[in-house]
Amino acid sequence: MLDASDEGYVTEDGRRIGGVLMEMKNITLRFGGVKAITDISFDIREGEIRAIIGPNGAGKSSMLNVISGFYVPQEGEVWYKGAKRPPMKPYQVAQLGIARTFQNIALFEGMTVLDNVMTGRLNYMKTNMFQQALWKGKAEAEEVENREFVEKIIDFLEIQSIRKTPVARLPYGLKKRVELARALAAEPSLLLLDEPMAGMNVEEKEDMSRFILDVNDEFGTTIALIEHDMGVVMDLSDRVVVMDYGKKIGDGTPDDIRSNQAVIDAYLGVAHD
Amino acid sequence: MLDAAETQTETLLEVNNIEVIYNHVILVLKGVSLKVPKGGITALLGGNGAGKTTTLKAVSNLLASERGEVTKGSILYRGERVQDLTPNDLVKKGVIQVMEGRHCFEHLTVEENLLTGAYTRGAGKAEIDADLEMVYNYFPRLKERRRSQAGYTSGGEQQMVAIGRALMSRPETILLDEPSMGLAPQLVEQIFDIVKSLNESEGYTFLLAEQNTNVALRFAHYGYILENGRVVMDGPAQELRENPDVKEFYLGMSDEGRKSFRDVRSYRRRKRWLS
Amino acid sequence: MFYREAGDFKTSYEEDSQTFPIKFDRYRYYFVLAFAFAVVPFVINDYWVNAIFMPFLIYSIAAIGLNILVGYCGQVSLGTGGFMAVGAYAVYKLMTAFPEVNIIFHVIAAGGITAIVGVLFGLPSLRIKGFYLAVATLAAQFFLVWLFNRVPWFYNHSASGQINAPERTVFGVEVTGPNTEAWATYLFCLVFTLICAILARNLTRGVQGRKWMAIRDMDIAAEIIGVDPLRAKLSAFAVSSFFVGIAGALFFAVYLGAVEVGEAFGINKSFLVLFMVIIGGLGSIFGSFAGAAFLVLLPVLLKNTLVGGLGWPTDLASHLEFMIVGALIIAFLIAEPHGLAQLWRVAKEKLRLWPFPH
Amino acid sequence: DLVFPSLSYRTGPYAAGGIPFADGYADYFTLLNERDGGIGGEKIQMPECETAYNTEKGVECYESTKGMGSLVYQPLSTGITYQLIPKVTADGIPMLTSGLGRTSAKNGAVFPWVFNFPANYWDGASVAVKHILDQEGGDISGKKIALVYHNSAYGKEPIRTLEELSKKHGYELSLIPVDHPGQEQKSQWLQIRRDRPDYVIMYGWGVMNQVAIQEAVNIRFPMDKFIGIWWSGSENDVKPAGDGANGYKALTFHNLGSDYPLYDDLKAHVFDKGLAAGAGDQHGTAIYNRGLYAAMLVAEAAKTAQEIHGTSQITPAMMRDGMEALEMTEEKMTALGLPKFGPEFTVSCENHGGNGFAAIGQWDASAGEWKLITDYMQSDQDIVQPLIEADSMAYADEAGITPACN
Amino acid sequence: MPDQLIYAMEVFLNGLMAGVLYALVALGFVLIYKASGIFNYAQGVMALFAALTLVGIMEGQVPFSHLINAMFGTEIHHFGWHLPALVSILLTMAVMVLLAWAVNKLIFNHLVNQEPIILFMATIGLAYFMEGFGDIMWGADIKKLDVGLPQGINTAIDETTYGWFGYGFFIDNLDIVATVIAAILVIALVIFSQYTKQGRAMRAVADDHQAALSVGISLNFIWVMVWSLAGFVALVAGIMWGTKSGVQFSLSLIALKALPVLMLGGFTSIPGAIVGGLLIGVGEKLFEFSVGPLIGGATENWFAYVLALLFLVFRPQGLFGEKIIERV
Ligand SMILES: Nc1ncnc2c1ncn2[C@@H]1O[C@H](COP(=O)(O)OP(=O)(O)OP(=O)(O)O)[C@@H](O)[C@H]1O
Ligand SMILES: Nc1ncnc2c1ncn2[C@@H]1O[C@H](COP(=O)(O)OP(=O)(O)OP(=O)(O)O)[C@@H](O)[C@H]1O
Ligand SMILES: [Mg+2]
Ligand SMILES: [Mg+2]
Repeated sequence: MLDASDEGYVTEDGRRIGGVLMEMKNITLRFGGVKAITDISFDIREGEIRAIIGPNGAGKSSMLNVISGFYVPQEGEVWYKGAKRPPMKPYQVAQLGIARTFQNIALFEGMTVLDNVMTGRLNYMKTNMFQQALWKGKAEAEEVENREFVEKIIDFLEIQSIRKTPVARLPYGLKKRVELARALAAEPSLLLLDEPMAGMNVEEKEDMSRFILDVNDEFGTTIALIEHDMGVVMDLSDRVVVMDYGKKIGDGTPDDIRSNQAVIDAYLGVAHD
Repeated sequence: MLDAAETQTETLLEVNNIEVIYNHVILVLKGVSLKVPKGGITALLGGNGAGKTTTLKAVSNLLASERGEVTKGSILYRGERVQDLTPNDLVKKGVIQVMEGRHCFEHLTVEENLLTGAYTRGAGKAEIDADLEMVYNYFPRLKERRRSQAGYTSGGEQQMVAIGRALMSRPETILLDEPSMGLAPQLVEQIFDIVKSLNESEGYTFLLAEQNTNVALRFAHYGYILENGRVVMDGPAQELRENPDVKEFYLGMSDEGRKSFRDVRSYRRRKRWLS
Repeated sequence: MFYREAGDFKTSYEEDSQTFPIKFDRYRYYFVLAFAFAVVPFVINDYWVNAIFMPFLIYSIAAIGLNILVGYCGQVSLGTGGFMAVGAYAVYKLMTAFPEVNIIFHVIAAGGITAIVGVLFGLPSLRIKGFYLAVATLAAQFFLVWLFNRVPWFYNHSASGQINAPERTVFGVEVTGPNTEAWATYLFCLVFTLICAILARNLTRGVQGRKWMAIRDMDIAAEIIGVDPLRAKLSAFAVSSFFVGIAGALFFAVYLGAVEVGEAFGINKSFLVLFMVIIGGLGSIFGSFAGAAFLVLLPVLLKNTLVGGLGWPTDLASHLEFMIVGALIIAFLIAEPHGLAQLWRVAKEKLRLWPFPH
Repeated sequence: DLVFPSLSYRTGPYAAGGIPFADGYADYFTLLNERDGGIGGEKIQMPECETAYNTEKGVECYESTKGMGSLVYQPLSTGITYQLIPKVTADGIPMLTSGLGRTSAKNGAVFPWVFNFPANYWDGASVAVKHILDQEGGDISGKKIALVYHNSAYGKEPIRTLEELSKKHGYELSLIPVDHPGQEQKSQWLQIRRDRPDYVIMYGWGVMNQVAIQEAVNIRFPMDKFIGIWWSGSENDVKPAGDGANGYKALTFHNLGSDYPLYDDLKAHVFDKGLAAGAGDQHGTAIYNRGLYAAMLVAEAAKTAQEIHGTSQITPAMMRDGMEALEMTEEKMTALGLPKFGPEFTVSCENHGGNGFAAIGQWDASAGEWKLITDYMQSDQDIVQPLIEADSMAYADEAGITPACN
Repeated sequence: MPDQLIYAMEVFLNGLMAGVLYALVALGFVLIYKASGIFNYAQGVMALFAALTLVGIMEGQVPFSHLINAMFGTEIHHFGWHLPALVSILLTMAVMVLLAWAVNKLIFNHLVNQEPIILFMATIGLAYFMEGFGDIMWGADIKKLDVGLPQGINTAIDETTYGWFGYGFFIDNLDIVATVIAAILVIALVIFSQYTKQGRAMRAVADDHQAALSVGISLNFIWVMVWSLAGFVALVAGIMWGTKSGVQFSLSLIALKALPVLMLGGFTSIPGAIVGGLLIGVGEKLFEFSVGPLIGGATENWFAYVLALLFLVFRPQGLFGEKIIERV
């Protein structure tokens, strides 16, 4: 186990991980009779890439939903930036600087890629409706300013050529990338990724990995990710939480997890190389 | 298991040089041909947007509902032209598709979802119950969730429902579109094991579109690689696995074995056979 | 290749986000404007104004308003007739209460009042979605009509329960009342329509429009990325009702001149405007115009050909008109579910590629 | 040529009323053309325009026909009438709204271009009450009268009059509105069943009429105490209720049935030549007769105009003069082949609405026909006239009109 | 018992009956919505069309006679026969099946997989078309419809209640018949949709057109079946309402009475249509009875909607409607 002291730790490849950014304390979530999450606690540290893994239906996505405020757990507390987060609506959570992508792509199908990514900047655009209606002046200036930022993200994720394409027409992999772009546009301090690499081939996974690492590196964004590709998880993440049937069955560095018998039984099947 | 030599057996499904256009303007498939031998597992590989799903939908005649159409070429099943059939005729002929992205009936329970799979069968209740039991055997998780609405099940559970539903129709040929997407590793293995065992014991034929090239090539007999709406390479799975390009771009292996995803940060432009 | 956008590069983001990024389109737009302002007023007569232009312009405003709600924000509303009635009665009360104030302000204020009413009836949209919401908005429709019919204060206690537009002028030219000139009412409506269209365009191209569209496309995801659904929906209701209210005010004051609420603003009106929006194209300002033109012009055209041209009995003709309109709606939907605007877009795309098929 | 456009509605929710009227209106003019070669030697043109009872279409129809030199409009819709009042006033084309439209337009000093002879809604209400008075031997104090009305401007017309009359005669009035279209009237008729009013007066239109009569039959309300306005008195309204509707009464300002010499002419010159308007299956019905009657009034006014101005080629303004000088006498009607077809009346600038005579018709279910059971009675002018005065003056104020008769 | 209470009871009972009649119309909506996610605006017009056809067949009207006469100057109107009600109903049913088939062949087959609002719009087009078509085919005049259903006050109930309260309740015989028919219909339809293979397929289609196709469900077959069923329901509703008010254009407006019922009961629930109908019927009648006189009456039109709306705020999918699944 790592020494998870308040000051953080240093990873194998020499990155400094900071203090606790978000902490889940004894979260329990039920849907009628179904217990999706049972008494789970873990933390996410600043600058860290934190993976959540587990069999299907283990409650991983539900956990992300709890973090982003979409599900309200019956029990437990969410601590963010050192304070207990009061009950809030998802959009308020987003305003705290938490952005995410979705397991089943949730892009706005009726808009172009550019507009989709621009929605990521919503919380930075403050003109009111009257200024909007007049357009010239404040609204336009703000639009241009944010557009510049978005263009940077678009460059970064190499989706320049599809800027004006309606997202409905894009193949799956590109959609995932656009979704990431939208999340990044919000300049989040915590980025939640739900299976960002599902449905991709190795090469695309490599691209995606590169983006994730770069985001983490360049912007210092903290990332929590769910992924089923063990290769990716083990290579990218600093620490891993393992869930099974709503319970936490492991938490630690990839190496710890690899050799954790409970995890092997419940999830990996065979010891992963 | 069939090996390369035996694929000379009867060709069940034959796609000849088809072109597909969406919305009258977007040309997606630019001449795709492939053959699916009876009793074999044929893999269709390729990156995002290569046209795998489109090819499968062209075969199962689901394109019309997406405003797409096959404008050229022909599709033969057992030597018979099937382009003009309705999807349900095709299911009656024994071809069923498991669609990409699950597509469960959200408001139906898991069990009802499975039962819709048996829609085209005239089988009696006992027989269908037996098949239901078989599916539950394959996917015990579904048995636990049988009474809940499919819309509320997790991604992986939905994938199981979709596959189970297809099995319920007792097909001859299954078109599987990305069965491994979003599944936990053991489940992926398990699903491919199921594919294999169905193939071997029941003689089901599979045409399988997959991103997870690694697994796909392990289980398939023959593979086609699609890029940008064209078949750029095909061959017995064994050979494809050995091919250095495939190794690098689809299996993520370099000469030193598996690369770490951390090491890809240095820029690297991909090589394309065609674009 | 008839239609080219190649070579039309943008060097700044302002240029890139303008309404008609393609030069050809921009010129066509200026041309249409110039024609509408400088030529039409001199050649039209009563018939053209009262039977075609005025309904077209006014319905365009209503359609733009409804399009914001349905097409951009995804909240289907069948209360348009009721909201138009609010605009009409508001402008009537204002006109009679403050005769010295210019009617332009009355019309705008009527829009404002309608916006407030719209927000009230939009409140349930936070919980109620889809067709449930559509049907729920009928409550507004029926309640408002009942209210205006019921409470004599709204129609200044007139014996008949009808409201009549008194005479009002703009720059000394009469725009309401019996003695108006065709060109004056036409220009009056045209200016309102144009301004409304520009405002709507501005609102929909920026951050506000994106919020609405996000809610429309996937409300949950929108909320999770930071859109406050209540505010987004209510603002759509407000803006939409504002336009609809203006349309209602003009409809009563300038176009019909006398109105009975149940007849002029009944449920049929709600459906009519919704048809315009869907046929024209959801989420398209241009579509609102196209839809309004389609449903205003088509019946007149059909009637004139069938009765005037072919000499059919009027009842056969109007039954046939129903059939043709219905069949055309279906045919358009099958050809292009996303409305006339999209049909136009696809046609352009094809033109651009012409003569190559793809 | 003389142009008399017909803004008709043969479709939509009120088609059942619109069709017979339009047929009658057209057939009468066709007869004049065929038999007499028009009016005063001028052929009649009758462009028909479908309004579907919709005000906007009405406006479109008005605009599209007014350029043809139309002499008079007859829209058969209160909504369209209100629309057209300012327009005809500005354009100088007369409009006739017999038994409908804006009641206070009777005051020609305020509404120079609008005519509503021979009777209006307020006359109707008054005559109904008069009939009730007759039935009750002249004393109805303490009796209960319920008004079932179409919840629209039209339906609300009689309320003021009935209220005034109740003050005078001491009956108790209860108001029972029915919303458009009026397919469900359970609550209204349960209320009537509970309250047991002595009489029910109905101002209905469209499907509301049939349902009301059916419900009245269902609750066994005595049919002879149920009186409809003329728009609630067609065959269509009573037939669906079958025998139960026997004895139902309705007001009318013209006679019923087809037992007139004119019908022989119609048969000879129009029906048998295959020139009948519409499907030709409405002849002799109450509303068809109303169409005939309206056309007859228009034609007589045109003749009067031709006489006044000494020209057969009259303009709308001359037509107006003709209407304002119109005099309907029994001789005239007999000469036209329509003896006793309508009340006698004269029009003047102060009085654009005739003398407010109406009669009561009664439905005979076994014979399947309407029969007039009273003579034409005049409405209570003491009550109606001041109301008209007040309302028209209010309009004049609002619209800035100085009432004047030259 | 105080009079007011007795009256209220009568109003209550009549509200129930009226509710059943609304529910009959609502059922047609539910069927089609359930099987295709189509909000069928044309349901009211279908009821009108069914009733027109029924009368036309019964009375031996020549279809399109007006058109034929106008074109060829002929004078044909009637075949001169008079068919028994039952035969005519069966023939009308056949026409409705034909209509269902045509509607699918010509419209909805081309709109598979489109958004609900587009489908909704298509049904509006259909409504326009059928309105004109029905009028041209059978004429726009009012027709009396009598298939031999009893009508008028039920004397047995009147007398019994008179014996109890000294005030006889008014219950319309027609309403009693409607209630019986509606009950049978609802039970049959519930069994059909929940427990049969076709019913399950129907619900599957509603969820996902493409997936339904992929498992071999023939959209065409399901839709023709469902539209036929809806046509049948429309015919029943048309008979009931037509008997009440004659067959004419306004019959199509009964759809407006069915909408709040749908909201309240849930668009997808067959029993919901009945329960919703009863609630709306009772609610609006009682409101009109108690509050109506205070605020000027004629409240029924909006009250039904407002009641449904208030209700929805607490249960957005209606009483029995399928919960709107919200997941990410
Ligand atoms: N309905 C549609 N309309 C327009 N274009 C489409 C449509 N469906 C797919 N396409 C386009 O067709 C191309 C091929 O898509 P397809 O879904 O067949 O790819 P795929 O190989 O299955 O990719 P993936 O691995 O991402 O599923 C893509 O570029 C996509 O944008
Ligand atoms: N809104 C809901 N209502 C009812 N049950 C739910 C709901 N959301 C999730 N569940 C249930 O909770 C369990 C956990 O679901 P979750 O989506 O979190 O799984 P997961 O770990 O993300 O699985 P996968 O890897 O397959 O995506 C599942 O059994 C699911 O059916
Ligand atoms: Mg998940
Ligand atoms: Mg695919």
